[in-house]
Amino acid sequence: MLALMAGLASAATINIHNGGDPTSLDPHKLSGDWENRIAGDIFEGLVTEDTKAEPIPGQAAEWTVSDDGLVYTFNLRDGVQWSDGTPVTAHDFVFAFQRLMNPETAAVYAYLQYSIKNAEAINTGEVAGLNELGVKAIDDKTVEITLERPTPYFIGALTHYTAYPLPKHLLEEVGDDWVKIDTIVTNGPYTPVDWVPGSHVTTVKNEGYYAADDVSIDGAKFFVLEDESAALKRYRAGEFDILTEFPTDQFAWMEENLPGQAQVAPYAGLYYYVINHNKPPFDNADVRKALSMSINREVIGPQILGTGELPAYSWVPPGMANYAEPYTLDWKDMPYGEKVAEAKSLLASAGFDADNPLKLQLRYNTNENHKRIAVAIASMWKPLGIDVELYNTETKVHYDELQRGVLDVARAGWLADYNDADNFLNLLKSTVEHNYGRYNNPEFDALVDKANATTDTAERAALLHQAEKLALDESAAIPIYYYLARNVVSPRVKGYENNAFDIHRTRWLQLVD
Amino acid sequence: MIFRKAKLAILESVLDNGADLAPGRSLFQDAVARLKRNKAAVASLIMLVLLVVFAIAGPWFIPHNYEDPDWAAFRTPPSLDGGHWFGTDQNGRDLLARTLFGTRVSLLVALIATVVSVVIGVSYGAIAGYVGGRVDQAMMRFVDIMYALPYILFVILLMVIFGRNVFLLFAAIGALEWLTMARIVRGQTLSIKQREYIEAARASGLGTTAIIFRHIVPNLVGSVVIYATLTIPEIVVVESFLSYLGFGIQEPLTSLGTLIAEGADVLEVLPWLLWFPASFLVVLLLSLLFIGDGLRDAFDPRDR
Amino acid sequence: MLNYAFRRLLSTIPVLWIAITACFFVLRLAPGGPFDGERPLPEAIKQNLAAHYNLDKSLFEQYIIYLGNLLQGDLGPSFINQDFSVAEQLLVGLPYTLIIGGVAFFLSIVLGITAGILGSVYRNRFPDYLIGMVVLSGLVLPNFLVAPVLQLFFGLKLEWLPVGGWGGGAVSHIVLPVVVLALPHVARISRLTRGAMIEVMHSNFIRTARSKGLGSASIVWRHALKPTLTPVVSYLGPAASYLLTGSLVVETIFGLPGIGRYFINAALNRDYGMVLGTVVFYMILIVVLNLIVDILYAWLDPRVRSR
Amino acid sequence: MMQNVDDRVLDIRNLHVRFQTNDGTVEAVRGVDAQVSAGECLGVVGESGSGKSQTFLAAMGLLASNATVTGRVQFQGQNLLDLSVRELNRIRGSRISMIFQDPLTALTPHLRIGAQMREVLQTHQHISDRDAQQRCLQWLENVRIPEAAHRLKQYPHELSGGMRQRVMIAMAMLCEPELLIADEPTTALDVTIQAEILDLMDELRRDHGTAVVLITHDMGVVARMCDRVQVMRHGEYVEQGSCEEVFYGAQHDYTKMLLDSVPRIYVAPEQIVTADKSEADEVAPLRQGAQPVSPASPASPASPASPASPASPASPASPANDQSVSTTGSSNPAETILRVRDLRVTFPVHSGWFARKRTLRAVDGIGFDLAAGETLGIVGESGSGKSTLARAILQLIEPTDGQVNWQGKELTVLGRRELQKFRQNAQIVFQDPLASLNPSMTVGDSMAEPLKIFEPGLDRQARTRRVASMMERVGLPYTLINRYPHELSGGQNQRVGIARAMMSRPQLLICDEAVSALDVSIQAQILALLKDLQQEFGLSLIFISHDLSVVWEVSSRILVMYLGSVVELASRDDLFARPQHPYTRQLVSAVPVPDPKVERARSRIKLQGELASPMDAGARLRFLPSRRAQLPTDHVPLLSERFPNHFVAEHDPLESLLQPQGAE
Repeated sequence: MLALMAGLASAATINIHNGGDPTSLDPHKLSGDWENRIAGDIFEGLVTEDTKAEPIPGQAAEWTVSDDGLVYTFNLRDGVQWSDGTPVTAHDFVFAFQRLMNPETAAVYAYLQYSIKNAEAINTGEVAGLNELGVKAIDDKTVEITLERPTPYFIGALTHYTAYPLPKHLLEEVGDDWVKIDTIVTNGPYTPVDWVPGSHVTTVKNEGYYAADDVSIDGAKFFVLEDESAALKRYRAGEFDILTEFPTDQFAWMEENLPGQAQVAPYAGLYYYVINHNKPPFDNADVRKALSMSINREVIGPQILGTGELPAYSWVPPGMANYAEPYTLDWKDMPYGEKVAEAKSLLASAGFDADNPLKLQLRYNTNENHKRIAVAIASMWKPLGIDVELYNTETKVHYDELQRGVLDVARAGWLADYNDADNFLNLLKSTVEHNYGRYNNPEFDALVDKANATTDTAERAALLHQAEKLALDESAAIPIYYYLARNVVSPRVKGYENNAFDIHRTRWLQLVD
Repeated sequence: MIFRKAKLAILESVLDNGADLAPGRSLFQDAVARLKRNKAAVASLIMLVLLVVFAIAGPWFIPHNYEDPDWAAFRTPPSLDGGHWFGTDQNGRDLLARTLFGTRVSLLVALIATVVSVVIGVSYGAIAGYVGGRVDQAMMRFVDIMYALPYILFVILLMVIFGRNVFLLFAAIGALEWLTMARIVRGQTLSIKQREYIEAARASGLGTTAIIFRHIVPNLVGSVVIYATLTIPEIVVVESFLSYLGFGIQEPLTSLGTLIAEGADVLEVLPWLLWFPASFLVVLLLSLLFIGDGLRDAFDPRDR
Repeated sequence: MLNYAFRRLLSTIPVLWIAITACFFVLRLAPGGPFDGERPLPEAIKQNLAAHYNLDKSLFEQYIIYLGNLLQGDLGPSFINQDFSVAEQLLVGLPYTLIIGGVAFFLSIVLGITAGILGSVYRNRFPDYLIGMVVLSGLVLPNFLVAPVLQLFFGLKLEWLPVGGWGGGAVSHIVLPVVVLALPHVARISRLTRGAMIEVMHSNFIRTARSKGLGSASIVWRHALKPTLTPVVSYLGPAASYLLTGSLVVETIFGLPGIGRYFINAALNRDYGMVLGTVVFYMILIVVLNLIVDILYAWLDPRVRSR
Repeated sequence: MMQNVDDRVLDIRNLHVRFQTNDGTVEAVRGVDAQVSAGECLGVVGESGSGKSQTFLAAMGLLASNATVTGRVQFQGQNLLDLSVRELNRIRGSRISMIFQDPLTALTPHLRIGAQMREVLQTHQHISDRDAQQRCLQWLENVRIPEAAHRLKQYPHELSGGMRQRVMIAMAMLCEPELLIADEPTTALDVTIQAEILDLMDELRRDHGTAVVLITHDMGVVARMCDRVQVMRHGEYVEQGSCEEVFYGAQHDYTKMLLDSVPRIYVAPEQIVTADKSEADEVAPLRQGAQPVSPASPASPASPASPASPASPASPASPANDQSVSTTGSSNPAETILRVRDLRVTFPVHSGWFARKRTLRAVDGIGFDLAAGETLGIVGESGSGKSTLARAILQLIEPTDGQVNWQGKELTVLGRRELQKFRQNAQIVFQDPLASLNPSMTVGDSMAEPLKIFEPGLDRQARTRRVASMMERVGLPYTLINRYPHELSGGQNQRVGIARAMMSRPQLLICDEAVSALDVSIQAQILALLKDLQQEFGLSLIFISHDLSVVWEVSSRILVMYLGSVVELASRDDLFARPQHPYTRQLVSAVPVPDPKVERARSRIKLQGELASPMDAGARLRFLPSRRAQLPTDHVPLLSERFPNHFVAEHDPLESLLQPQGAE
């Protein structure tokens, strides 16, 4: 009897290794993909993701877009409700967006929805009235969102947790405490029931969810475990069903011993090095090009990491929506020996040789893979007569210093927030904080701005492509490889599909024995 | 007068006059001689010396250095013909070279941190012990306070805050260990201070500084040496603990702790990355422990 | 005794204060802030956050606010686990840390003392050497090496024990973490015990006991054990401290919640409130433990009692 | 005295004890035979390292594990060496028991006295808790421990040294063993307590017919207690026989030397100068036993004879005292080199952080004069403040109050430089010869150190020459110059200590228990050396010891200390011929004399109670109970000159002190 119950329980609950501890269950306080895994299971926006992470109707049954692409009108599904039985209304969405933009909320990711009218102004305090925000409730079932400018990826952005509704009735009653595990109500397929910081978050199926009948798994447990080798051991012991990350060294071993379980899929993300454009000699394009050319990208994925990440010679990863093939560096296919030779001559022309070596500090944040890549690249640069000092700091320090411009060459990475090339090209705009290298080319900025103001998708893509070429030819930064999503999925789990955003909502999965 | 000279002469015969003018052996030399008779300690000492010589001189005799990759050999298992006797790591670097280098760094960390702890501990303890009174009470109260702090947390904080500075690492670990050293030295100083030869020195008009340096410090050597040898393994372990947390030595330098922490992650797939550095660490620590034990027995020859 | 305990606790208040002050300011000296991350925040949002957490005030004001709150027993908010205050989070982690640490502590003492006594009784004979080897391995193998090896062996090869996790506190889940945590302390305590016991067995009162015709069991238990324990007890304070900090590694590798992990994550994430909270918590714990050690001393040695 | 073989309790034949040490095999006992019969007391005498303790520890199976024992130890038909530990345990503690030298360390510190005693009974006899308790109580009363029932609940550290040794004896006697082995049972005790313990043991032997083996280095103790004596040296017996045979007809040179070396107090009848007849009878205790009567003590403290008597004998207010001191030792006042007046040293004693501070008055108003070339002996039991006095005189401890005047200069106000000059003139020799030398310096360096300070002009060679000549002078072979202290014997080290003190050619040498740690033969040599040096250099000596006979040996005048103050000060012969103060008389009567006939004929003055703690202010009035009610508790009994140059502190008559005092 007991064994039977245990069997039932385990069959119905999926154990997911989720890496870090979530900051909060409040969608306005999140910033990481591990938090998204939980938030996306317990909340649902107007739009949600399917198994391929493509946007599909969520709480909204359908929507219309005005011809100028500025006004979106959403009609809520019938019967959508919070887990306490209260119906989800348009006012919950208005409330949520207003709270998101309210400076007092200090929402970390508010800027993702800056395409909404007055959003940025309200969030930065330029406009005081929250009602000025371009999100309105026409009636209980209709939400109208007005944008600043046409945004081709806006529907995609609405899948993001910043666009989730909040239970207005609850927040007005208990304020910020609404998110405590005993109080919280959610509108997603699941609802959280237990949270032990440093251990796990447990969710159970939300029976009031409109598609509850199609949800197969009864609950999920998201485990906190930073140590990936330990996580893999627990997976092998059957304690986890899904690993959301694995040690790259074990890939070959898993291919052999756990065939088909280790999933490696292209991910809309770029691993790159930034170079300080404000500091000589790195302001010299030849020096930057030499650094970029002499990196043997083909070695890194298969050899250094062991998971076969593809070398990156473009700034925008392949396969982004609203974009054609990204621009590829023209020297991509040159034999490595020639690349090195040219890099040497470029350096020589910039005045560096064996007697006058180029000295640089290569910064990376503490992580086994970052370290290995930095070590490998340093030894690739060494034959050029470059004297590399490896400098590793923990993540907080790394990004703090990068933002303050304290760097020669430094590791960075970007995972797409939404499916659009703009999300990557934006990184090199002179006005953006995360342009760590301070690449500053007005022509580039103008091209990107112009593209974003264009409603025609093809024309926009062409403009963005132009901008990408411009930046890459100037070696604005050094793309190294495209990220791969690395997951390990037990054969027990069905319905799991790899996708470019590495989003796998539990509602689509099934567990079999 | 009961005693007459004649009787004295008889008594003198009882005195053992057999000693020659050869230089005598101090307690320290005696202890060393006793140590030499301790087989485990001698074997450990030989082991340690071999390890040190190997770590220092070894890199000249192996074909690879610790930082340059062999682009043709990533993650190769140990083999005699490939030239990578201990295999290579994920960056294609020779593990033998890295292990030797790591041993060097670990020993260096241990040495410097020990010196830091000895210098602080001995001066602090000797001053507190000899000056005594309120000064002693205040100084020891401070040590008690420091003891009550979860000190390793502060070291971690320091490492977090000031980054991976090797010298800070040395100083922080040394500062971690000086408390016990200070306590031991103070205890010894208190007991030495009670000794009559200190009073004799004072009765001879010797000044405080001279007493501390001529009469107290030389007699602390035994306990300091013993405790220092026992400190070294502890420091190597602390260093590897910090390495595990990611606060160790900066790449491409390495230490045994760093190598083991990295190797432990891949112990199934690239086992040599763990077992070679781990064996070095075990041999190193065991030797140090046995030497420490031997020294303790040698200086304190009560039958243990 | 109560009076003594009270005075003792009272005298740690300045210590706590100094440590908190030092931590508070040193933490703020650290580069990086709680809201730096892979994705940089726009300046406006950073300002919103700073205002939200009083971080826009002067450092000294923040310090006064913190101390004020602390005096009222409020450890403040955590920046990283925002749904829990620092105090709430510590309370969540406390049972785990205490259970793992406490069991390990108990195990170290029992096993360590037993091994030490056996070692001294069978001195320089086979059992002594066997114990010595096991004990030495505990001393020289770092716990981040022992833990994965044990996981692999007992969890995956033999499938006797779960590899990690809390499992609702089931004994099988606790075994490996406790063993890993306890191993070095078993080693140290057994070495201390063995040495102390050998020394005590050479003392005059043991000779007296033998001359009275007592059997060896009676001599060891009645006469030798308590004096032997004195040096062991003096190690318990540091041991507790090491156990708490060692729990960090064990908690990370076995995926257990607990204060050690909170601390390191908080330190890395610049979660100022959480770091300070952990430090305060640890110090109070260690102060209390040291007090217990002092009381144990008095129990062991009547001479201390009458002083 | 023939022994009947059947009476033999213990019969040791050809016993060998060898120790395996790191430095090779050491043979501690080389073929020893010994027999003890019921009711007999066998004395085993020898100096340290002679193997006397090892012999009997081996018999009891109590040696360390690195010892090998061969031979035969026959105890009532069984060879103890053949027995298993289990079998041996049935005998140990029940049929043979043992008491040890240091009663503090020999009792388990964390067990109550009662528990330690009961376990003996419970191990050997199946006996109920109640009966065991009863027996323990009975035995504590048998060894005359006051408040026995309370003692059972106390821990060893809460008892005084004498009390602890009584407990040891009671514990050893619990099962009424056939044989009691006492290993230096009184060495760690003061002489007055030693006397009581010895009496007690003697009594027990007679009452219970227990055979006793008394291991000791003290010939006086042997003379007092033993029927037969075995003299041991280097692990062998050099001589054995009845007590009388050994003492009066020693054959072996070593025995003779041993007996010769023992300092003995000898007071010739003609030296006994008496003020009146009754005194004369009373003060010849060594000859004919003390008659504890002092009916009309002329300067009885109770009498108003010295109403204004100052606190110290030499306070300026008392010209009589000044005169008396300066005329002592047939020297004129000009020759007085050291003048001590009303010297006090107190220590604050903290017990706990907030507890009230108490004051320990270690030296409490002492005054005396010392003439050039004179030897002043200072006697007192442990805790009487002798050593503190020595250090205060040398300014090694800052006196709390009073004056120390060196050749007209007030030391307490001297600056560093002048103090340095004084230090050159006044040196000290310590008790523990090994501890008084820096173990990390060669003895040559230790001896040269004072030269470096006082004669910085000397070069290395000159220093070495001076050291060499001093070594020769103190009887050290020059070859030892590069040796370290631990390589030398105790006697040699003490010679080094003396040489070092003599390097600066001092005028005053203070010997603080300088021979107490040495074997009796070495002790004699060192005493002879000191006397030689004194003659040669015209030294003044202050000779401090707890051992009355040693002080008698070297001193011309003797000062008796009790709890930091002087109870009696007189010339040596005067003091021994007519001791006045009850404490002095007790002390004198308690000293064992190495002569069996004399020793056994003596009777002793036994005062109630033991030496009290210097912390206890009221203890100073122990000899003045009649006035305890009137006087302030910190009153220091006043000195008065009862005979010319013979000062005595006020006290009650001895007879009244001998009355049992209920409450104590």
